[in-house]
Amino acid sequence: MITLTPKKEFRFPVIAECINPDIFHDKTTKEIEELKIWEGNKQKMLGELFKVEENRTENPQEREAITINGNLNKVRRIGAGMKSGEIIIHGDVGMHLGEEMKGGKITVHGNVGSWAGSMMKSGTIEIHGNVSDYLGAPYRGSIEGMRGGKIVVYGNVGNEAGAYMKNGLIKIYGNAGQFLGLRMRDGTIFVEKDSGGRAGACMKGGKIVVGGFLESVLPTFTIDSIKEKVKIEEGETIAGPFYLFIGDLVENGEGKLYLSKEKNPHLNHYERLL
Amino acid sequence: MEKNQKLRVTLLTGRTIEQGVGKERGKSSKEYLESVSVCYMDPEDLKRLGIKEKTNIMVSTDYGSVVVKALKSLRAPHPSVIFIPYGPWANVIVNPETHGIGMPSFKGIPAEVEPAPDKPVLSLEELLVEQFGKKSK
Amino acid sequence: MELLIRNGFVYDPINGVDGEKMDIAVKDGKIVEKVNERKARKIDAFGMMVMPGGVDIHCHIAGSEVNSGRLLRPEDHFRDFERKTAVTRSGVGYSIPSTFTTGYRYSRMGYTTIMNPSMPPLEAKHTHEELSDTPMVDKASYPLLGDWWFVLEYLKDGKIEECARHVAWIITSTKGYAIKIVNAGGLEAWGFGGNVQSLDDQIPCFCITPREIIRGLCKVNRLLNLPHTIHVHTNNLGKPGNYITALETMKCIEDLATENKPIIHITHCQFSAFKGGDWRTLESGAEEIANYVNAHSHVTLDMGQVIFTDTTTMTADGPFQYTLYELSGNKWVNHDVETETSAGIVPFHYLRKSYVHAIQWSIGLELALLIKDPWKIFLTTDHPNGGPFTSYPRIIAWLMSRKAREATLKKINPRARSRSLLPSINRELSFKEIAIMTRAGQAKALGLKGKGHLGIGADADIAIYNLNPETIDPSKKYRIVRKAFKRAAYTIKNGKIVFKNGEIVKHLDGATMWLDVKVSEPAKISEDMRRRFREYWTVECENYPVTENYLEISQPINVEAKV
Amino acid sequence: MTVVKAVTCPVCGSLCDDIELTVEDGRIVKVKNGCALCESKFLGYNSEHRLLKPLIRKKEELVKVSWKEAVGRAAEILAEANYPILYGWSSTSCEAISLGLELAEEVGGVIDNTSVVCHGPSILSIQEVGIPSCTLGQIRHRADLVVYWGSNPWSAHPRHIERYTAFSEGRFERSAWKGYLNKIKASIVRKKIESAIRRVFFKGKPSAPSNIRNEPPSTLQKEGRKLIIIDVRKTRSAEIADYFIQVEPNKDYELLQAFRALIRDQEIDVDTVAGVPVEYLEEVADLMIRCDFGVLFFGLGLTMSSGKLRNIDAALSLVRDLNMWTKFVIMPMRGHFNVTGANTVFTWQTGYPYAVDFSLGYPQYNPGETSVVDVLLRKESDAALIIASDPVANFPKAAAEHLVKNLLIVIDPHMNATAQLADVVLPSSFVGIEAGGTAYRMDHVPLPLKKVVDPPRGILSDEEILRRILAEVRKIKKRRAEES
Repeated sequence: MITLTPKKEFRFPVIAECINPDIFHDKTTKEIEELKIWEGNKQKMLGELFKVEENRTENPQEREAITINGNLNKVRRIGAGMKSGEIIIHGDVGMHLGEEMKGGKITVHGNVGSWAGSMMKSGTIEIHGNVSDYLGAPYRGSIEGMRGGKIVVYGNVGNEAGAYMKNGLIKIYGNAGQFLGLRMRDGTIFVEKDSGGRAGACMKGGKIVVGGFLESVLPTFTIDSIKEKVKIEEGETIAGPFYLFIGDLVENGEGKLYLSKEKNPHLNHYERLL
Repeated sequence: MEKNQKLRVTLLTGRTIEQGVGKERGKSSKEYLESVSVCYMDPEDLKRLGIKEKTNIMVSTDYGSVVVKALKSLRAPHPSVIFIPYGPWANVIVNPETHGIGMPSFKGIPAEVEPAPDKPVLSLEELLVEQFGKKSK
Repeated sequence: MELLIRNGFVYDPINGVDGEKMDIAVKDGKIVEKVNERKARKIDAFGMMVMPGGVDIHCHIAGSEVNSGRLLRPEDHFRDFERKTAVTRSGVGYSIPSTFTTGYRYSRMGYTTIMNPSMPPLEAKHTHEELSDTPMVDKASYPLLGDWWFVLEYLKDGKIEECARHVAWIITSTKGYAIKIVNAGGLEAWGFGGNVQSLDDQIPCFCITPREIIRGLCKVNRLLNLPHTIHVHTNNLGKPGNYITALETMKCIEDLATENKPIIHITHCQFSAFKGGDWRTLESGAEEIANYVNAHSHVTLDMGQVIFTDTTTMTADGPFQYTLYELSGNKWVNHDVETETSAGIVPFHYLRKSYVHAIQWSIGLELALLIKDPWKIFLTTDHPNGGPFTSYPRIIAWLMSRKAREATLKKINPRARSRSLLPSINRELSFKEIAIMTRAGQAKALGLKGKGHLGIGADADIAIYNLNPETIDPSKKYRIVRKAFKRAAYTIKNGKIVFKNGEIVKHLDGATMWLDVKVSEPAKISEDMRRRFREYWTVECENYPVTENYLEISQPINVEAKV
Repeated sequence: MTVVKAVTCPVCGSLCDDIELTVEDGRIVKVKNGCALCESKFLGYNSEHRLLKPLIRKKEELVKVSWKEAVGRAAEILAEANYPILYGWSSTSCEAISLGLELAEEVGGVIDNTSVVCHGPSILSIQEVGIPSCTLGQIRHRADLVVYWGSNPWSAHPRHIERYTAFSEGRFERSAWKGYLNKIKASIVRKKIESAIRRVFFKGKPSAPSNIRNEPPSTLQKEGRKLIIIDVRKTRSAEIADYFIQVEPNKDYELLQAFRALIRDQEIDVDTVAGVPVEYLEEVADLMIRCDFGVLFFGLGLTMSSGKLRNIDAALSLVRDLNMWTKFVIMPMRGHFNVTGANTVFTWQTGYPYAVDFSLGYPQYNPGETSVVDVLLRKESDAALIIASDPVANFPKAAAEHLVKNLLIVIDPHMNATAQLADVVLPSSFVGIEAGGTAYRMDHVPLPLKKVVDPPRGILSDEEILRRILAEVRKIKKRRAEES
């Protein structure tokens, strides 16, 4: 197991896509220390910015794991593109965590910057803290959203979580910002608490479940029915009742938006249409 | 009419022709500074605050407070919507959050207005000192 | 500076040199008879191929539509970037590279002259600003004139000479090189969301037909004595059945031809060679077009080859681009330009497994192989419409090797494969023919005297490829051919080595060529013209022309008109 | 006395190029054809706030120094920075912007232009949806339906309506100016009658005018050009419109999406959207479908209010969808005279229109990450060059706070809030008055900027200042490379 500890409080952005189990794999501590990393506009070696320690272990799974302790909120692109292995972070971490991830697992005990799990294809990201905007969303101009894998957030998330999602699962046990599941096509997003406005805007398919309050439903969604329960994933079903809205009409969408009936009494005027 | 000492409003910021004209004269010009340290309000809202036009008011948001001069809006009615032209005064109280898109929130910010007849509208220099302190290296 | 390239196999079709081993001497940026052997810098080209620098007759590399494409597609370039080096600027690539990167990547392939085919006159300054920032190559641009109100009005009234004078004025004012016609009349109709369907449709509000525009401008081109022909993007481009329109377009000016000289260039012909009633029944019209072209000498074409990749389509053909948006559902940019033209942009992914795309791929190659005379058809992708210019080496491989074609044929949509004419074509082009299709023929069609050949006095724009024609069999070793054309051993521009060992070694600004068309009675900026200016455009006539300071290196070419 | 014709006005994105200036003894004394903003600039630019000497901060005070010293200090700051920002660019020439990009690349900095705080969100949405647009002349010739949404041209682009849209004369559409005059006359008469009635019958206060529940007037069905304004408050522009729709603050997105549904004839479950009855919206949607050529101009009212880029996303989608039925185009109302040029030059050199980060030696772009406000809010930069902009006056306090902690270089003709807090101040000439160049109109039409008069003695152009800094930075880097 490799443990990394920042040697200082970073002031400039640190671009660290080299922190990736696939890259660390089969490298000696010295080789890891020599990996290229950027701090601001200067290229450095990983060892200049992080203390690298190797804890020998025979357990092959543990051997592949990278643990990072400390404040990494300036450190971007950790685990980007990773295919296997595990990263465990104790502390806050910067943008693009696990971007284009294809496998493995990242666990963060702290808050995470924007574009976590952006364009993710497979694997798991578990965040015990809050996440900024664009969780699992694609890069600017791209429609390649999350295609698979699972993101679990125990805190709150910012705007546009799950934008352009094509498959996979995002579970948020806190609140979500605006435009949750924007333009999603398939997959599932579950928010246990409240959602900001415009949830499901322009969605074409997929499922959004909000267990808490949603200020208003977009006028381009129509009420379909009231459901007693809704399935989140294999083996997990949440009890309702839920208002089920279908939309977004403007995209001729057939996305499903489930909203807790109990937490959204202001929507009961829709019931007259049922 | 009941007179509230505090009024909950929505703050908009934006361009005015006066601010535009002033800006071209120079950002230290009197025209510019006078055109941006004001707040346009619905006359009914002024009444609700119990103040006359040209009284100083304090506008507060989650991000700060600033004293500006209240002016009667010529384009009423727009109850509970106030307007401050772009400039150093407005920026004390706008929402810096960009939500990952690079752009702070300059319009539609929840705010509170209260009369502040005894507090002065600061000059640009005073405002800069108040907000940023003296520049020293 | 003197330079001597020794012992290379030289391909210089214009001067009748076909792979002979000889030396090429260079002095002060020109090819010369000989240089001082002791003083000159020497390149040992033994076992390599020496050709004139590549010439591209049609590639969208600069100007408002190209740049809108760049702006539209961060996702196209964020993974393909070029770092700054000691001599080069940084940039981004893939289908619409930034300007510096465009220049470097052309240079890497041994190209030295490129033609930007679509310049809205009102926005010509923009095109020239970008061209000036495109290093390593000489370049020129064609103003879009087929829907310009002045042209429509003069031609409607039969005032050919008056029309010619104004065309001369606008070519010179916009620092342009040739008359570009895109979907004649269709773009004006697109102003209100319409289009034209045939050469004889009336253009709304202007009482004139596409046929009259094409014929009129063809006559104008002759009157003005321009070095290139009219450069035509046909009506109905991209629609099933449009090979008929392409044939009619070529036929409609047949009677104007003299001396067996080309008078029309049909560009990216692949997109105009669709047979069939709809997309489902689409098939190749390449054979019909090739038959016509083989029997006539007034036409040149370029391929507009499709590559299976993600790219960005961009043309001045607004209605066509809208159709493409409807077909693909991809993001869409439209940009109509007052009194002149329009433009559209849609990202597009050509898929091997798509029937239509595979047919398109086949059509481009069929055209190039079925047209017998390589001086009549040139290698292009209509960059970036069929694919980025960086894929030219793959096309060279397909043209030179039946085996290469078969390798791709195996992977394409089976129905398209069964309809493709390619399995029946055995022709494999020689290096000489490739040299014609990628430089000599293009330069000749463009009327560029100093380009596309290595004769005495020619510009010393030279490409050296690491290929030995005596030992390589391109038919079998097409991968090696592809690799060699992808990265020249040396690229020499203006007599200076600019690219070698896989790196740009010198950043060099190329010239912008433009026509200074002299007419006996130039169109004057009269009060009447001023008035029309105010009515037609939203800028003052003083601010309309492109002044020479917009050209990093200005290279005017004098043209004596016959009017 | 000389008269200079066809001058391009360096104020707003309309870039009117028909200005006539009278110059006497090297001073502009008269402005013809310009609006109030234009006149104010040409007549008032050379005010007492003009900077006339380079300044450097020494012991808290800004003191006058030579150009050599000031440029040397600026170059040193940039060459030594680990993450510098170079910001502004929208009020200078494309030629200067081009040099700025070269400088940013050389020093490995983040270069950003003011679109980040105006139409940045519009660009982000264009990158997702595209944009059906055109040049302004196309609108002048053809548009019979003109909509301004969240934009107040009367104040921000005063000649826009008369030069390019509702009140301009085109080949296929005439100006609506006469109709407007008649309407004004009628409204004056109506107001007189109303006030007389009030005086006679009520003697009380006037009843509240009913703008918010403003029904579409029958004149909306008339032939010829129609002007619709949609905004959260009744601006001056709204007063000249054929129809004004007042939208609840922060509800533009809902209204736009509702229009998208209505033009497809889809039923909506609710009766009002954003405070406007759906039946009124249906009428407007109908008008949009039936027009021959429609245009939607949008301003910061859309980009800055809740939803930001998604408001634009919806507007672009609405207009794109309308092209199924008719010709419809859309255009952002760009503010600074060359903000479009800044986007344009940035894009052709780097592939990206703003917020470009060169710290890794190649262009990277991701607004929210590489945009200047975010860099400042995260307190990541250590030096800043500000040109032709005043971020201390324009940025939210939290961003400006970190900016003034940076080593700060300002290039500007005037003393402004940012310059007051700078470490190096480099006085420049006014582009488009004292220096030439190129600017791009909001519709991407490039226009030449003229040098009409000489700058004050010893004042350099933005271009020249940047060229000198760049040369100095290269010298420093070369020296450093030789030392190591």
